[in-house]
Amino acid sequence: MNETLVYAVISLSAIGVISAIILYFVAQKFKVIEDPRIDIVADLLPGANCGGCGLAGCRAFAEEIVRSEDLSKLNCPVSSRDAMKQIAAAMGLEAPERDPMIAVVRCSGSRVNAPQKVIYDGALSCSFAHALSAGESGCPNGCLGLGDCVVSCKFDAIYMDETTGLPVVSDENCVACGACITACPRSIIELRLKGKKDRRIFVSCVNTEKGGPAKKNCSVACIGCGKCVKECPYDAITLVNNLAWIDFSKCRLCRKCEPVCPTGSILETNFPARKEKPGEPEIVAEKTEA
Amino acid sequence: MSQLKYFTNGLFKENPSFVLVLGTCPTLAVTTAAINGIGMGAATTFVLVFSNLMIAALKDLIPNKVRIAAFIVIIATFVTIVDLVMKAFTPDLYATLGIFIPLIVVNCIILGRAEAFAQKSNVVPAILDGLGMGIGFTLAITLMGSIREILGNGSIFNIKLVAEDANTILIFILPPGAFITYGYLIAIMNRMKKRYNI
Amino acid sequence: MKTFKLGGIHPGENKLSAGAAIEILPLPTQVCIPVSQNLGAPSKVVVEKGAVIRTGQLIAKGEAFISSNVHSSVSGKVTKIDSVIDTSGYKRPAVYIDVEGDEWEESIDRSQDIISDIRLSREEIISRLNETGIVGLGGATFPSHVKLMIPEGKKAEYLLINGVECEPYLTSDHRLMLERGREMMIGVKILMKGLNVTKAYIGIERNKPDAIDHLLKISAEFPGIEIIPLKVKYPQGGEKQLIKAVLNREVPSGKLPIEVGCVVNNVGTALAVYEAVQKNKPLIDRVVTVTGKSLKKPSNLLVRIGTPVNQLIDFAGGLPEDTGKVINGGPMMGKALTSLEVPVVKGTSGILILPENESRRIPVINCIRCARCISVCPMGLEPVLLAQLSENQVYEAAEKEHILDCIECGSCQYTCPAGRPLLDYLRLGKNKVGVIIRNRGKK
Amino acid sequence: MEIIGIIILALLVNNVVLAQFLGICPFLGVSQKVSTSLGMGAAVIFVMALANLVTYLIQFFILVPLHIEFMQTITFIFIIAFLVQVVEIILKKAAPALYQALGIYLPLITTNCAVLGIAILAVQKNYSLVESVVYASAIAAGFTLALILMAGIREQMENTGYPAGMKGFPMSLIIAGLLSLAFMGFAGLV
Amino acid sequence: MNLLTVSGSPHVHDHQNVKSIMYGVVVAMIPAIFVSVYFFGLDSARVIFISVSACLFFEWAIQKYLLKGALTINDGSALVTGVLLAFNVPSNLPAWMIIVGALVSIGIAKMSFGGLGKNPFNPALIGRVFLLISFPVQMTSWPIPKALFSSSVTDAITGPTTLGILKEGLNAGKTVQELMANSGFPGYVNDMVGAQGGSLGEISAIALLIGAIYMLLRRIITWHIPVAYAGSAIIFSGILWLVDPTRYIDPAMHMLAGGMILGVFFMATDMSSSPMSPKGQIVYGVGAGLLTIMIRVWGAYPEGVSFAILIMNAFTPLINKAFKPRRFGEVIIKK
Amino acid sequence: MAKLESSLRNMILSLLLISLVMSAALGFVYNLTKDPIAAASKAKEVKAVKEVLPEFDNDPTTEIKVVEGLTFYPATQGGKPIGFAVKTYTEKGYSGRFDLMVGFLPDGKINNIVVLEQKETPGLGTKMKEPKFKDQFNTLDIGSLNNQELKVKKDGGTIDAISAATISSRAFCDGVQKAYNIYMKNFAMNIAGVNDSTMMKGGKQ
Ligand SMILES: Cc1cc2nc3c(=O)[nH]c(=O)nc-3n(C[C@H](O)[C@H](O)[C@H](O)COP(=O)(O)O)c2cc1C
Ligand SMILES: Cc1cc2nc3c(=O)[nH]c(=O)nc-3n(C[C@H](O)[C@H](O)[C@H](O)COP(=O)(O)O)c2cc1C
Ligand SMILES: Cc1cc2nc3c(=O)[nH]c(=O)nc-3n(C[C@H](O)[C@H](O)[C@H](O)COP(=O)(O)O)c2cc1C
Ligand SMILES: Cc1cc2nc3c(=O)[nH]c(=O)nc-3n(C[C@H](O)[C@H](O)[C@H](O)CO)c2cc1C
Ligand code: SF4
Ligand code: SF4
Ligand code: SF4
Ligand code: SF4
Ligand code: FES
Repeated sequence: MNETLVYAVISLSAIGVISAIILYFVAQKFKVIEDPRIDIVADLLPGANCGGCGLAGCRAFAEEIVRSEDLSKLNCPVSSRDAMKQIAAAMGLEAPERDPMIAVVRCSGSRVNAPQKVIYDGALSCSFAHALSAGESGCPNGCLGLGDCVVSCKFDAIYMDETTGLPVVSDENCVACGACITACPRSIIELRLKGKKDRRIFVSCVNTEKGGPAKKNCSVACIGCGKCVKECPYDAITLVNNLAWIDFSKCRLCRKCEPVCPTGSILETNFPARKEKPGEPEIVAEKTEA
Repeated sequence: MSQLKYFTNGLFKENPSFVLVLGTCPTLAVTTAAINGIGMGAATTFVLVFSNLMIAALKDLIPNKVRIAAFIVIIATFVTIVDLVMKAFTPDLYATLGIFIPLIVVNCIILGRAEAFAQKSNVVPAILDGLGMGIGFTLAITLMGSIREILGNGSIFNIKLVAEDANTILIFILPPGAFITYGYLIAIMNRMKKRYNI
Repeated sequence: MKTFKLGGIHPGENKLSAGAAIEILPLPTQVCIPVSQNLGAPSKVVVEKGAVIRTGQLIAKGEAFISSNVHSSVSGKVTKIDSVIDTSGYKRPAVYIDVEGDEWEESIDRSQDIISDIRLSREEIISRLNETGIVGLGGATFPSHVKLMIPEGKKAEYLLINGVECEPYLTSDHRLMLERGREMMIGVKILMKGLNVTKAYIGIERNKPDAIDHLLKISAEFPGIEIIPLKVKYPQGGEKQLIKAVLNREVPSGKLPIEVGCVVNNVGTALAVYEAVQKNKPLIDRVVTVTGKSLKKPSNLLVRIGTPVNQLIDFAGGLPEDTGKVINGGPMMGKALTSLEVPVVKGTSGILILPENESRRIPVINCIRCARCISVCPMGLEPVLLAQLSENQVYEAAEKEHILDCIECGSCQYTCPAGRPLLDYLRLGKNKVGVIIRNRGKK
Repeated sequence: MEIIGIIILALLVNNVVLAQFLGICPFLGVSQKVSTSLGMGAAVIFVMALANLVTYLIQFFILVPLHIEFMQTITFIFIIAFLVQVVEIILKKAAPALYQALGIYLPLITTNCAVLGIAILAVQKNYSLVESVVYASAIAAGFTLALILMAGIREQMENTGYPAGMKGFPMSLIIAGLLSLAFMGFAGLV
Repeated sequence: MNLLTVSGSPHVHDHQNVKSIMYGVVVAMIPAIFVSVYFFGLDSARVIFISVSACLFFEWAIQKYLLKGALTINDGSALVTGVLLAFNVPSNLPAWMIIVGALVSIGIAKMSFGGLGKNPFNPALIGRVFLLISFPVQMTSWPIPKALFSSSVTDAITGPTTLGILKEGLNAGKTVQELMANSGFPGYVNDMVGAQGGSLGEISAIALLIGAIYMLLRRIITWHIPVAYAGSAIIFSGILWLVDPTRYIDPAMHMLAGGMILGVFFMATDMSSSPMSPKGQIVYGVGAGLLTIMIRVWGAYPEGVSFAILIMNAFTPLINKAFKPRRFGEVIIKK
Repeated sequence: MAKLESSLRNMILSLLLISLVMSAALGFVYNLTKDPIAAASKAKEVKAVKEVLPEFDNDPTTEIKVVEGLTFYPATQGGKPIGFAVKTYTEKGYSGRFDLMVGFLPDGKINNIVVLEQKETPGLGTKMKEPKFKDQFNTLDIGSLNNQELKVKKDGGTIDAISAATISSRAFCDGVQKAYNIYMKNFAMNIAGVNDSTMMKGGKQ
């Protein structure tokens, strides 16, 4: 044993012990009580800070969960169900069951279906074009195609289809945060049940004009004729303001309504191909969801 | 082998320099020449492996509140050992790496790995992780060093590639060159990652 | 020469119709009168389909505090009560009337005599303006009687009459001052009485020397009214800029002119006030400039409210071949029309037809941070920053940078060498910030 | 005069971040917003000055007399970590407002290699106690300066937009490179 | 009838656009180009040509292959950068170094940030400083221009710049007066017309001033930055000069020698990298003026303009944040 | 095994234990490396001395004399002094201080120089290590220069400065000059080959 060794051991141990003691007492004296579960929950959240939950970021969401001890009113749309279950477990609570949803674009007014009426020459923003009421097609409700929804999506789940000029939602990426719905000035996007194997049926139109003017602007507009309403065996379809809407909680994907629509404004996704009935125009081909 | 992925993880997918962007100071500071990269990398790898090992082994003996303090003592010990050994046996290399050897202590990679990995796992994965991270770091800074040495000094591993008095782009071995090289390297890595979907 | 200091631009004036005397447009066969023509709450329709009505008869009643009456501009039969896409671009409820003859309400004095003594009291003036549906004709169509009701605790010191007409191309105010100056001056007197002030200034830019001379000449008859020639600079017609130019007073950010003791009215409004008070005539027609470089006959027309725009254009020589854009209003602040069927409303000061080659904006490229937009902004804002914030949807930050101060004059976008759609984004941002503030109020 | 020289040298000529490559991680990490970078800067100035004071005393009253200079690294880092933690705990309780503003950056400082690096360098440079503390404060101020400049530029880039491929670290590093290039102009001032 | 176009107001536009502004700057630089060709011969034309073509090429290539955005090389900004880069190097710089400089200017300083208007630093100056630090020998050996009115170009001989002579001499303990009395010293008149060693665009104060006046008249630049910059430099150097005229150069010489005029009117006014509000521009100008003199007097380099401008570029976003334009109605007027 | 909880006792014990073990390990390694470190630094010195002087057979590091802050290493061959190596420094470098080892022959002429510690800019100031620059000094007799002063050509001297690194070159001259001055003053060199022993004793410690 030589001197240096002894000094080294003593001094470091002394520093270690003294610091540990000071630290302990300081920690005792200056203790701030903060629920440790906040950190646990925050760790489990995705940290995207997207605001989809309606709160100011993930940390706020964690604090809210811990404060309210109630998960039923709080929901992070981004977290997987597993993550929510984990959070619930950490909190000792039940996670509310929730069927997965997805954003759906309810407009098929591509250039072909809804011909150009005026030239728009302004900021590339749907909100602005909407404020000018200047959809190039003339449909006062239709998609403006300037992509506010695309910009708003934090998950790269919407992109513009170059040929149709309409936004397309990706089945894989969309987490149903609803940002695009808020972004769209024309309320075209709707959250609907994701559906088994991503199968969905919906009216791809939001035009509330009467049949005549609607049809004048766009060949695939819903004209409010009500044929689908009559056809639906489950009363899932309602007609309000000349516009049909399929209630996804009632719809059983029987596919009866789609063929009767005279304008082809009902859209099906990811179903196996129907047997082709001769003579029926293939309108859906214009827009197929990815 | 599943254990192997702890090792390969650090090489590319979670490369500490290019992907995690930790330990940036030595990455920028010592990479004026390729050889420094290897020296610094070796030293860091040594510390990483042994501190990961120690921490994984002792993790249950350390109360949470003094966790960081304990980690730091452990890391600092190995760093000092490296410091002393290099001083004794590779004095020339030691002279060039200078202050950055003691600073391995605060190299974010090491404490980061201690916190994020070693603390939660067993000894073998911890060693493999340390080794992978260390080698990943070594590769990265050697690459940086090579680029900067070639552009700035016209040589690699001290072998002159251009005529003795040819003009080289000096700035690459000066601080701005370090930042710029590093910036574009990360950009290229990101692009490659995207392209090849790694 | 008086003018405002901060910012401003001088676009090509192009006052093509400055020499064209006001002509009366023949009655159309059908009019469509939107019933919500003023800033504020919409009015309630009081006639029914099939009703036969007279010119000047009330067809919609303003019920809220800030709203105003609408009168029929023609006589004939109400054919339907539906909606119309008006100049604002939105669908609005409207009354369609098929014109039959031109039978006026008897209470209206249709003689040409100029009546100069003001018999009504202040209160009577205010209720008369309310009854006759007078709104500001300078653009904002704010109900005029509301302007005369000074809020508690405030006091008006001066009336400012806006004869600036700083928008290029437009000449309706110019012609009006020149041809109906005397009546207009009486209108000013009435407004002064309504406001209980003794001093009024009429600000006119120097590019209307004949109007200035004319008014100077007759102003001797109207003590208390002073004519102020102003340097030509856009947007001097903005009320805050006008007050600054004439009185060197600055309306504080977010406040109204009354804060500095001023009320601003347009010359056309003054004339309408004269007609309403002295002749009991509701606001059923107005002077509209129809102009454009390729137009055969740029004109100033006295038009009944509700006349479709294409009739005005036909009268002025028909729609030119090379038309690319038709604007309701001037080139700086007007709105591009999507259809030529829209009716003339109380706020329509001009119809401008731009040829194809002038109707497109210059290509948009990156902002070069040249700060021209900043230097021309009459409100001292940073349009480039505000537009970026709005484009990036950080509206809270935009609010902190005072986006709501923007008067939408368009100077910034006019001057931007990179062709950035600054005002588009500013409008969007203002809109969103407005919503945010309203929601905040709710909470 | 000597002191002024030390300050200029530490602040501008040999800026920690831009010329000496210390504290790069927080420099890249906490420079997104000017407001946060100010908070971080203030915290770093405080901790660095305090740390240098303590490490100076340890060096010359414990390590040197006992001839255990080789323990420098381990004792210094230990002391720094300890100090940071104590400051954090105390601030949280005693001045919650200040904690909200600065406290969140404190844990980041432990792994800021500038703190340890400067403590070691100050000892190497044979500064007196006062000089050492001044030196550390000036270095920390230099750190703050670089941080704020960086944050200003990054904030602007956020507004104007930039190529997607440069997002994040590449952008920050290029800006740092150009800043460092500009700072070379201070060469030789002292 | 054509389809009607709709857009928000305004519907008319000023006649100036980015292209006309940029070409305006090029026009303003023509006198200086002539002077440099006169004094340095075809060498300087060679440098300008290489620099401009390299800048245009890199701008094009990066936009086409890396950014994959719209091609905007004909907006003139790369042309301006090219000429200004050439203006900032000696006329005998090897071609490959000029190309490296152009790559740095356009590739690193401009396109990395997204191109026109997004660069926080002045691209030409980044290029120049990069070269200066990388190739100190080549970047600091300036061909001596031929004497005024003589016909031959003495391109082989290199020598120091006016500021170089002064700095070197002062460091060696000589006084300003001794140095200025020396026969090799260019003097005020030569500095004015351009018969001095230096980078090829900076030598003639008169030619640059003509261009500056053109830019001011066409409103390509405003007076704020130049006046603040030159003013603060004159005042600061004037104070030093009054304190000790033997050790400090007089303000007139500071203005005429080196890149002061070029920097003040052409480089500090670069829009992308300078503050936007008039107040901010004045702060920026004053800062640059002080830094220039500080670096010239106490720094390692004889010339401080480039560094001073780059350093102030770094402060620009902060200045923009701190010095907002005066808003209308900001001061609540109590009547 | 569960993690120990954070009680005072556990905290202290755990930290104490770790500190103890670690410092002991450190002390151990320190003891192991102490001698090699000393040897390494001595080897470096000896190597430098060897490089700057002709062959010698004594161990100059044991006979060092420190005068005015410079370290002098006397070298002898068979007892006969063959020169001094001087460890000198300058503060005037581009990045501050750097150290040189200068070998003087008994007659005051320079035999050779090596650069020890330096922080000059790579590629610029570091060129002083290259023979092209430093060999200019070999066999140079400062005493025969103008004012016995070593200067770069720019300052009216004889040394070709490294291009773009005049500052480093000047500093280099400064370091050598300092060594020369102190050497001449204190070791009263007999230039014409006077008695060796006086020379050896000359140093005033
Ligand atoms: C940018 C701008 C320009 C304006 N230009 C004019 C104008 O030239 N003439 C005018 O009478 N009103 C103009 N106005 C409207 C005035 O600000 C103000 O609203 C009007 O003069 C009030 O009078 P009124 O209520 O009688 O319409 C302008 C407004 C803005 C924002
Ligand atoms: C070498 C050179 C090339 C030019 N090329 C163009 C060009 O391609 N397009 C252009 O608009 N102006 C170009 N100009 C500038 C114009 O001649 C004119 O000066 C500039 O457009 C300013 O005009 P304005 O004030 O009418 O806008 C060039 C000028 C020079 C010196
Ligand atoms: C980054 C940088 C590093 C430099 N390093 C050195 C150096 O190590 N030694 C030196 O003498 N000059 C160095 N200089 C150059 C000096 O600032 C100065 O310009 C030069 O010494 C003047 O000498 P000259 O007359 O030989 O050109 C450096 C310059 C820069 C920009
Ligand atoms: C007045 C003025 C000065 C300019 N100065 C420079 C300059 O110094 N350096 C440069 O690279 N570009 C300059 N430019 C061109 C342009 O602004 C530059 O390429 C942008 O910085 C690129 O985004 C200037 C342009 C103008 C209008
Ligand atoms: S598509 Fe819409 S709902 Fe889906 S993730 Fe994107 S923004 Fe959210
Ligand atoms: S769906 Fe709505 S937000 Fe998306 S492009 Fe169409 S109009 Fe715009
Ligand atoms: S539109 Fe608004 S921001 Fe633009 S100049 Fe006018 S007031 Fe300023
Ligand atoms: S005028 Fe246009 S280019 Fe200039 S700063 Fe404003 S937005 Fe940018
Ligand atoms: S390595 Fe220096 S701060 Fe991370």
